[in-house]
Amino acid sequence: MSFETAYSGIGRLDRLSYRDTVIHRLDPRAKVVATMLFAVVVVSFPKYEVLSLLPFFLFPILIGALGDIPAGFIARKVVAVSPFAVFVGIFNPLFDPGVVAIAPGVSVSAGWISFASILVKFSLTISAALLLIATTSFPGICRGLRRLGIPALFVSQLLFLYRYLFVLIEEAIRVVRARDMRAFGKKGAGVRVFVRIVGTLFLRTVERAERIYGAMLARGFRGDVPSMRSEMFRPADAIFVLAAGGFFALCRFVPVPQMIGRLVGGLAG
Amino acid sequence: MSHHLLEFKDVRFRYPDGTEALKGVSFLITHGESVGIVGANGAGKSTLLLHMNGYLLPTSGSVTVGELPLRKETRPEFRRKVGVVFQNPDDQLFMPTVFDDVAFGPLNLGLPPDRVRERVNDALRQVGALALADKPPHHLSGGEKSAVAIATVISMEPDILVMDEPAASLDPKGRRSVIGLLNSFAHSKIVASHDLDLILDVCARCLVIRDGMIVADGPAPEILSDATLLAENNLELPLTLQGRAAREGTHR
Amino acid sequence: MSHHLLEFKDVRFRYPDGTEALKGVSFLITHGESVGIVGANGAGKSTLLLHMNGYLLPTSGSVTVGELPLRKETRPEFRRKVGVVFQNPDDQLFMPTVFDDVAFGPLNLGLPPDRVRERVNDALRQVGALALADKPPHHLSGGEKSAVAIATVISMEPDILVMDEPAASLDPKGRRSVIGLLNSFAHSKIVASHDLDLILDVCARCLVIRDGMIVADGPAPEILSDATLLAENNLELPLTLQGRAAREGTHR
Amino acid sequence: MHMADALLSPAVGATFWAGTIGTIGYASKKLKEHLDDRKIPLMGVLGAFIFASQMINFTIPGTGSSGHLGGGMILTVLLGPHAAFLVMASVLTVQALFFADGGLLALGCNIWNLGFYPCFVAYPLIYKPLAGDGRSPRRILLASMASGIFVFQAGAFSVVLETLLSGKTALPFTTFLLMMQPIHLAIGVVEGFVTAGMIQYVRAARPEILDSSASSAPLAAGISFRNVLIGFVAFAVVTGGALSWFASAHPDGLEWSIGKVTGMGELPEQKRGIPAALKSVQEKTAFLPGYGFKPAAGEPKEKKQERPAWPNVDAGTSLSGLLGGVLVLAIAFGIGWAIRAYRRYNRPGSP
Ligand SMILES: Nc1ncnc2c1ncn2[C@@H]1O[C@H](COP(=O)(O)OP(=O)(O)OP(=O)(O)O)[C@@H](O)[C@H]1O
Ligand SMILES: Nc1ncnc2c1ncn2[C@@H]1O[C@H](COP(=O)(O)OP(=O)(O)OP(=O)(O)O)[C@@H](O)[C@H]1O
Ligand SMILES: [Mg+2]
Ligand SMILES: [Mg+2]
Repeated sequence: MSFETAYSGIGRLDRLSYRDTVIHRLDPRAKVVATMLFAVVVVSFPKYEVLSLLPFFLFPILIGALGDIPAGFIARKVVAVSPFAVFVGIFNPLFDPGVVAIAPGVSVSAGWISFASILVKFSLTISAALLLIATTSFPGICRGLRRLGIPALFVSQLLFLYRYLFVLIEEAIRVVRARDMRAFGKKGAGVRVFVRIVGTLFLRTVERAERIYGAMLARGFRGDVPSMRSEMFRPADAIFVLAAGGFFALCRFVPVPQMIGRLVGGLAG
Repeated sequence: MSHHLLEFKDVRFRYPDGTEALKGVSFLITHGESVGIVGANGAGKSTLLLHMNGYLLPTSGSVTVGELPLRKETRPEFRRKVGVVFQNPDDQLFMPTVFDDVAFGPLNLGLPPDRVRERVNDALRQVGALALADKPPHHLSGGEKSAVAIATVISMEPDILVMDEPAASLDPKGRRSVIGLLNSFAHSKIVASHDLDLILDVCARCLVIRDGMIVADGPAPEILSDATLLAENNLELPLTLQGRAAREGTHR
Repeated sequence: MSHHLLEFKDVRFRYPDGTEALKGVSFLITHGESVGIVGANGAGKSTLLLHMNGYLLPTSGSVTVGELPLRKETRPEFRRKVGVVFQNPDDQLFMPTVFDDVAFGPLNLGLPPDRVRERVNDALRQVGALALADKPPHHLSGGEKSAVAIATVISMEPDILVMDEPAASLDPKGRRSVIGLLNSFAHSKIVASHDLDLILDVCARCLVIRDGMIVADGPAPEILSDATLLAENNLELPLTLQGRAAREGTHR
Repeated sequence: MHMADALLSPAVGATFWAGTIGTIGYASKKLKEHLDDRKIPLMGVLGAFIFASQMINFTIPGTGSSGHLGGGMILTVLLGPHAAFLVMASVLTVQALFFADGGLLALGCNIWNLGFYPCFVAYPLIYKPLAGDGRSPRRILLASMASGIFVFQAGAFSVVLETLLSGKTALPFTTFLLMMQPIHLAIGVVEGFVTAGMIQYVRAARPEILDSSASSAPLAAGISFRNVLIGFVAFAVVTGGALSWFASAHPDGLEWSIGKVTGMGELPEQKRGIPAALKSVQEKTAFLPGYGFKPAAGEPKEKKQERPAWPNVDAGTSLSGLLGGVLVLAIAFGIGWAIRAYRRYNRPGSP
């Protein structure tokens, strides 16, 4: 059942990506570039940096809010995929015991700080990636990639993959369902039966590909998957990229939280 | 006899993506009944059937067979009592030969080899496919595949047989033989289908489901001749009841 | 008008594995005819249809549309004249959005963008699916998928429309709307199906194929009311012709 | 074992992106030269198949835990290396977007780790020689096992390498390696077994599928790609060598350095002087590609001194920073909340 849950997650993301909001309407290229830039800038912070990363949360929050994407859904997905990063990061407190003062009288080991840094970076980059797909239809992203110079062949079959992802996953789910119904938790779910099932599924997939190829030929296919979409990169898209880039640069080179803290501290004192 | 009762009480089900596919479904099916389930595409028929052997668990409400409530732990027992045959036989036949496929369930039930053999032979005989035992499933015709898919479930000797769209893409003779097969199965049976003529041939009682709710429940001949009710549910009179003359007039 | 003629002359076809699926098929379909093709599972219907746009080439014999003989080199032109809609709309809709899918054919024909757009809109309007243009096919219901699959072929403005099992797994209303759609298409059309009632609603002429050979060819109402002929071919009278009373007597 | 953005430095991410994009370009070009049209839908649909097969869990004998198919090897055997690489790249792209496995920056690494080794190393150098003409079940099993094990070992090693080169973890090289490699040995064995099973299944049912894939990947394509291969192997050996030298030269590597640097007494000195100046320059340019390799390649000490702002500030500044951080977060979430509230207000009735 867990794979069905994972699957429903993709289905939901996919459905979100066909909404119509300010963010959804931006050119896919603009969003791809901004998200990539975001990841690079966030990751470029050194190992022990935590505070200066916090302003970056504004980016996913804005995208999520303007794109009308349920925050809880994204948060749950971020948590769901975190194990590897957490696994690697959790060793930092163990191997990095140096002590750092974070407030008068309060100190923690440096490892905890670098671990916190990994977690913050992880939340930022993963939520940004999820929001990219939640606010940009996959075909849109592919068109964006194509225009950014990724080879047509690669992009065409990426689109085929997307198109048949849902069809084949549902097929697989039906087969698993039929197996589990008669397996009674016994060896029915073992490797040998698995190989047979996957083998059968594979042959059905190949046969389906043959039928699809037939359908393509029937409509004049001669080796190139044509496209007539030619969205313009509008001023709004350029402004989006520039604003995002400016914001990232600002937060990268100016320690915003520290300044605000000092300012507020100054006002208070 | 109470062990053949199947009861749904206010069953609701929401798919993880938020789709509410069942919105409070209640009914009771008693021993030996044959019940048809009809409704538009997406009405919730398949979702309902998936609850019958615990593949899906209700979000709220309860499902019971006899005295056994459906819960995570009771699913294996549930599956022994309720056998479900899904729509596409290709999804169900995954073992190298027909024999292996029909033996898969009984073996997993932990039966001894000769009991398994017996069950397989009985099940295949019942669907008239004994001669196919050694063939690989992908070499069968559509009708043969359907028959074998039914045998894989019969071999577990369920008390209740549940089928989703049992005759799709069969030629009329194959369809007719599935109808014969269903009529020869003496226990309770539940059939979901768009083929209202098949329902009329096989089932005495009929539930109409719309948008996750049961909107009608009664004797099949009565329900399936109520043109207004059917039209409200994207259905129409069974073709055998329409007759040709009437159609000619309205549709040509 | 001769360019709408479709002629098969003693067509034989053998699959690479040795199965002889067509064993000498000949017929002539003239302009504006609507022809049903019926027969048992595995009789060769789909194989026959795959010859109509050159997906398969006859092992021997000839296929011609108008003056154009089907050969390896003439296939692109052939495909422009004959549009085939396959059985499973999921295999037919392979592009990421409905619009792209319907535009695929016209773009391959080399039409300029605004002509393409025009054709796509016309085709989608004709099947009543204009509102779906920007949706991905996997978000469509079964009936919507069937309609769009038909639009993908109509947008190429073929002279002859060929369909394999156009209404399978649709609910009765969806099936009825496919029938309406087919009846509104003015050119020649060829439909293979097990749904004999649909054939009777849509086609004036009917071919019966058995074991790779045409065993009957005539007016649909005549062929489809010949109970003996049908029974020999794993078929039976269309349900609307059977009527319920008759069935009750024989089968219950 | 997907690499994650948060563990990467921009330099390492960019390097693997470059390698991956280069290989995608190369594979596309090669494929176009003798492409059978039929393969375009086949590739896409097989990519979807990999996902579908991953939805099917199975019980690994003896352990009770469940595994699933990785798919790199089976694709390579069925499609040939160039097509298989593109399919794996697509699979991982979809995974990065829809499943958020790793993130965008790490995608380059992930495509490399899971796509490059099966397609361009294991297949030509291990699978083909061992499997021969592919008719002996025993040889197929051997070839699949060996390739499966190699592919996962190489992939796991790359993850370790990428993580350590990025310098975000304090895990010592050997410890990390000792954790990663054995786990992936088990995964590799299972993958090899499943791959062999599938190949035999396909061979029995539709032998022509295997034959056509073998013939449509002619050896002519292999010659130039062997050069590429040698380049990449050299790259891996050099970086790997440098790294293990670094690890052995400082057995307790990062712990030692961090313990030393974070000693409170030394902090004030570090704030001034050349190292501090260097460090500030480095920080400012840190997101530029190329910076990460310098310390890793030959100046491990520089790496240690890439001390961030944190330990350098005194507790008082730190407190105001913390306060500022909380405020910044509050503002960000407040803005998000306000936008949502505004939306809800303007669209009553909608959820
Ligand atoms: N795995 C799933 N995840 C989310 N929603 C689903 C899933 N399966 C079905 N649904 C939705 O649940 C509703 C009921 O679907 P179901 O398959 O039960 O209908 P059905 O009556 O069997 O239709 P059909 O006649 O087409 O087989 C539909 O709205 C469908 O889109
Ligand atoms: N790719 C193939 N290779 C070998 N034999 C095939 C292939 N496809 C079909 N056949 C065989 O050719 C014969 C005709 O098959 P075809 O699919 O044309 O039948 P059909 O009339 O369309 O059946 P159905 O009603 O089940 O769709 C059958 O015996 C079938 O097993
Ligand atoms: Mg259903
Ligand atoms: Mg057919």
